[in-house]
Amino acid sequence: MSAAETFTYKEAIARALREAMAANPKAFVLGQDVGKFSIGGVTKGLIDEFGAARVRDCPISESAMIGMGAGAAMNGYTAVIELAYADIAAVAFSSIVHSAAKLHYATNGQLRCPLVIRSPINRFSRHGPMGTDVTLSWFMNVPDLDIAMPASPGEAYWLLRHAFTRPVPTLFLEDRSLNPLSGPCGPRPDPPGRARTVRKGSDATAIAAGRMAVLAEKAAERLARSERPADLRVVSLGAVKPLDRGSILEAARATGRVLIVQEEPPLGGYGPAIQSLLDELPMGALKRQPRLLARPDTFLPYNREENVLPSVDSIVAAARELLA
Amino acid sequence: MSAAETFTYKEAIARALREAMAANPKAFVLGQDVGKFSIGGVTKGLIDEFGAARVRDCPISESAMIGMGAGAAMNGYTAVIELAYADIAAVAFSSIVHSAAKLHYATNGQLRCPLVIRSPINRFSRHGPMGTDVTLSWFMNVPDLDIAMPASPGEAYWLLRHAFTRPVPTLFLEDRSLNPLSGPCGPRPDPPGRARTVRKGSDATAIAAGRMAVLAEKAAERLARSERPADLRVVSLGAVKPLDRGSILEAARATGRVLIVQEEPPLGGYGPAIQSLLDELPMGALKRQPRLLARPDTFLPYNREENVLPSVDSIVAAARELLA
Amino acid sequence: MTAPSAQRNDVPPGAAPVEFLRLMLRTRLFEEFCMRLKKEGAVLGNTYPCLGQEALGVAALALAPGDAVFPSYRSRAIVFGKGATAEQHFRELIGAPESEQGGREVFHHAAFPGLGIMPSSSMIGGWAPTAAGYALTQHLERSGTVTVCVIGDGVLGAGDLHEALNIAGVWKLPFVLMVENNGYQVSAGWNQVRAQRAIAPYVQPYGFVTRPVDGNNPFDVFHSTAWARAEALAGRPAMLDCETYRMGGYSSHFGEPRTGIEEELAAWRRRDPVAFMEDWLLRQGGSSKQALAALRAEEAEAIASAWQSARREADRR
Amino acid sequence: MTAPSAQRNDVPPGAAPVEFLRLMLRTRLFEEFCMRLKKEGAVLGNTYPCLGQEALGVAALALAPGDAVFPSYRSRAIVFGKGATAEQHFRELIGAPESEQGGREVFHHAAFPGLGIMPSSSMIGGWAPTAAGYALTQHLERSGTVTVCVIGDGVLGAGDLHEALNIAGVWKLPFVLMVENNGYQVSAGWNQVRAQRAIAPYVQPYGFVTRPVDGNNPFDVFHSTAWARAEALAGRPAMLDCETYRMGGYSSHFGEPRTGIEEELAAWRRRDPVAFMEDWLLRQGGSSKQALAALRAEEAEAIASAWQSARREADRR
Ligand SMILES: Cc1ncc(C[n+]2csc(CCOP(=O)(O)OP(=O)(O)O)c2C)c(N)n1
Ligand SMILES: Cc1ncc(C[n+]2csc(CCOP(=O)(O)OP(=O)(O)O)c2C)c(N)n1
Ligand SMILES: [Mg+2]
Ligand SMILES: [Mg+2]
Repeated sequence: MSAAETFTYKEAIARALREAMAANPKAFVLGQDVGKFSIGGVTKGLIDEFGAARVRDCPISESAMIGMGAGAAMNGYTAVIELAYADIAAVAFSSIVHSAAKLHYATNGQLRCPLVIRSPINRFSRHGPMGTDVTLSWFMNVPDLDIAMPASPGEAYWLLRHAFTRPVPTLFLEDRSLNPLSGPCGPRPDPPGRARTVRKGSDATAIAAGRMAVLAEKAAERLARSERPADLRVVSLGAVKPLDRGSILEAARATGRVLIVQEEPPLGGYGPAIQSLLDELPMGALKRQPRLLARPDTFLPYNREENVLPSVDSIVAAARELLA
Repeated sequence: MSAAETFTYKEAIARALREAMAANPKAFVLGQDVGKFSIGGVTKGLIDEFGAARVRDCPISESAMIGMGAGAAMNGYTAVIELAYADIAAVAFSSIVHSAAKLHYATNGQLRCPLVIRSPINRFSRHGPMGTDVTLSWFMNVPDLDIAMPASPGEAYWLLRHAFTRPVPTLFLEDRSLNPLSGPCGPRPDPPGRARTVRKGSDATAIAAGRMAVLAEKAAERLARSERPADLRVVSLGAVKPLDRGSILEAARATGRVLIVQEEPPLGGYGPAIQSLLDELPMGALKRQPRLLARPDTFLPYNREENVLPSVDSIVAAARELLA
Repeated sequence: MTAPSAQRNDVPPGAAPVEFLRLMLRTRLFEEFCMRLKKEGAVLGNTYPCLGQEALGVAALALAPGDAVFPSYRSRAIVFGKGATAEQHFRELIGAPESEQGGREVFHHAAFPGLGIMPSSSMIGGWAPTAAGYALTQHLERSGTVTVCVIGDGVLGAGDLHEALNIAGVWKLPFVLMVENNGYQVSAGWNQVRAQRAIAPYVQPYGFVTRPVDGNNPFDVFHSTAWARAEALAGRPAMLDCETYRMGGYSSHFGEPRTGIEEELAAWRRRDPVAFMEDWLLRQGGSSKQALAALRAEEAEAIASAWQSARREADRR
Repeated sequence: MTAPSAQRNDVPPGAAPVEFLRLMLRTRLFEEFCMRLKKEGAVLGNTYPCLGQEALGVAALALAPGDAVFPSYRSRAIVFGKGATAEQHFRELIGAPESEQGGREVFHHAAFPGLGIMPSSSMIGGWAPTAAGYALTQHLERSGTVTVCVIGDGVLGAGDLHEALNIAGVWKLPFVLMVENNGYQVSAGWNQVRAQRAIAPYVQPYGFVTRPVDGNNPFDVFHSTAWARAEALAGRPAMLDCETYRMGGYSSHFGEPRTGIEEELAAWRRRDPVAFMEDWLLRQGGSSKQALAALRAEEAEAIASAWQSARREADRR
């Protein structure tokens, strides 16, 4: 893969998956409609290349599918489970948290569990309160569960490759609304899972993951071009867990002002976790209290979810307040 | 119930449940071993008083049990589901979040869902990483889901009574290790769900829920009696959701220093949520950044979980740091 | 235990076959109308057409007003049968704030409690426990009413279904499980997701009486539902295994996921329930081509104007 | 499809009946030892005695070393049968940092992967999917080995079990489900939690072959396991419905939850598998009272010294 070559977000995920399966004969895919008819398109062609034994269409049994992934891990296999959409992780919550995430810990490291749970965020698909949410905060405080929420093809590619190397499962929150995004995958980040400064800036730092990082970058550009130009640094987490404490603290110290943007309500997720982290800074290290821009404490409606979600406008406004 | 009369924590829960069922003929109990053999003791006698139709022993089907509670709510009933222990909410996560919590919202208020999920925290029962945890943070960012985590007989009694009046479900995280605690139930708090100042103090405020609030009070007493006496205010949340923002901000302003104590890891739960809330205070309103004392980002072991949990000692030490 | 093979094709006393056709036609025309709207971009929401499965809606005509129905997302016919109107549906599809769900929930999960139409769930299987819970309250009240839970055959894979059926069986709830057994789960044929096509063998051990139903025959659907209702009220939860076929796509937001279905599709087209009912009315119902054409025009007109007024209402904002 | 009734009482070729007794005795004495330790406060952990169910452990003797077992929390016998020692168990019970689980997991979920003993789960039903996943890898590797998933009969209520069985059946995995069918779920008799006592009817539709087993007869357990293993390897997932009885309490941390069991308990005591095996060895095995007493003393001694050395190891810290 040449550094110049560009991919869409979706192509990057598909490529990482394909390459991981080619590299590891013990990697396999479970999901509904992941075979001949690749419903999300990410698994397209995998069944032809790797065969029906390693690309398996399943009944509507996500709890068992993820539990089976944990059981397969006990014999050295890596299962990639594709959920129809992120909200569905709810029916497999026990398998994710108890069966998969606790395996390495409870067996005192005797068994590893490099499981990959692809949970596509379905926002803007008009699937209503049970079919369009982000669901990251359900898992934010679960130890030994990596969470990836890529904002670019490069983040998606490298975080997915990285997931196959871990002793613990990864919840991979890809965002279908970002599928058309295009860019290079770039070199392997070192360390893998490091937060990415997508835009330099010295007045304040915006920290976000996934689609919110994309909007934050747009907001930063608009601020830079505005009459009263401001210079917003943008940090894209990519890996939400483990949280890259170092990069966050560094950006916070450097700019003295921090805005965190997330699509979920404000009582959980990476937002409050980062505010909690920033409270570890010495008194006066920040010029202002960190600010969290989140959606109100409500579910996502079928119609007009955009009305309750952060937007480029609301990010710009929040940044202005923070800079005032 | 005379204000003087005292009850144990467990008696207070049992009494609230009994009175609620007596007051509401459409209230009923689902659980395993809740009938003749009342495994936790809380439901003892209910089957004799209200009959087997309203106190129903169930198969090991928590997801269905809670889903059934939501369905019963659609016809005006209030189900009280007793889980064997809090960790088991994982197998019913979808029923709790999708079927129960979203019912009132998704039907635009056409249907109410006053469901009570009794989730006893089993810590110190030697049931290991899947059988002794607190599990509050799984639900902290779920809208329209009340969370109660009582620290005293009074909190337990009134919060349980309150749950029956709500249009949304309540996750009732009672703590079995507090069962022997004894005290009066006192008058109905107004508004219900208000945080409780269990100890006055002006140097700093400790905020916690459940067992951690009990430990915080002990720590405050020890600090008061120490050579370098300090005056720690202790706020017991009782109701973690909806969060009593007013009482928290008031105590924070009054003392200028805030210590939050929770048993779960530091990346979720009420701790970071309260730190996030405190960031809304104007610059300088606090003398120090809020401090979160939480267990490390790990699961609870079968043996010696006390080693990773906050203790009176560690609360005292954290308070000292905060006061330094 | 399976039902005695009862008469399945005679006209049920008190039922008007022309109303069977009206319900099926309304459903057919509504689904086609919604597909057009989606194609034209006139609506953003997705629909899950029940083309070919319209006869299942006749079950509603064998129910009492107090009976509750928990539909699947492909149960338009039974929802119409319980009394929801095309205009109500369009308002939900548009997501109007004035709609019963206030634009918060997808239209195929819309609840109309006053009509006994209860919410479904986006979590496949999730509405089986809620339906069983509703049936429990009917049982506690000895209300003489039943709950009908409608599921697709893909739901057999979901643990929630089994948990709910086991409890409904042990507690002998007034619960009727109606399976839209169309043999597919999106792209997967039934044999990729379960060991046998029939659902009855899975459900009988839970203590259910079961009956195989020709899901494309409105008479069989009507009689079987009446039977199931009586059984359920007598303390024998019942299950109707309705064999049918999805004559249209899986949903309005992507194309046909099934492959190699040309022959079976053609075979099932010959069993189109709407055509069957029209044919029956002509041959045995004493109806005429003109009358049927008029009925069709009437329903088409009603749907078109329902859309217009729902649209107007929304535009007023 | 059910198994042909095979011989169930003859001595299996290559098996030494005295080893059946040794395994059962070891289990019985270990369970009693643990109950004493708990009573005396010598350990904090709880145990879930399998008193009366010891014959089920003989299944391990019909398995190959490469076969994996996912035990229930009441499967001490099969875990011993797979080669875990009393000392290993005591170290887990104490929660010693030197133990394989490092004191992190309860002893009845301890994993000894090298012995083919895989972790159970505190979530009832949770280990059925993990076991099926392990069986999938054996299937992919054509390893010629099987996975045995052991569950109590109360697990029938858990959705995870049904999801896992349906998949194992469709994919024809080398999977053996062994049910410790003791008729109770803590205080609830089987008829409070399911419509019928037998588990086979629930499992057959998933594509499993099934066989009723006298769970108190070690010969039947051995033969049935050998049969199930062969079936599973031939692409027919198998289920053994082992009828047995819990002759002791539910767990060491609270008293007997069952009421009115005096008569059935007495009846089952007459079928005590340990007594049965001792009797068999005396009558048909050419053994002597002295030999059996010596065996019992040997096992008792071994357990006592295992406890001593585990205790000493812990005290050294
Ligand atoms: C728990 C869960 N898993 C997956 C999905 C995605 N999904 C929606 S419908 C469906 C297929 C359902 O098939 P079936 O029940 O046969 O209904 P049909 O479309 O044939 O009418 C799937 C997999 C979901 N909504 N919920
Ligand atoms: C999901 C879940 N629900 C409830 C429990 C509490 N619990 C532990 S064991 C048990 C009974 C199991 O009965 P059975 O499977 O028959 O095993 P037995 O005790 O009879 O050997 C229950 C209800 C649990 N551990 N997990
Ligand atoms: Mg189908
Ligand atoms: Mg049992």
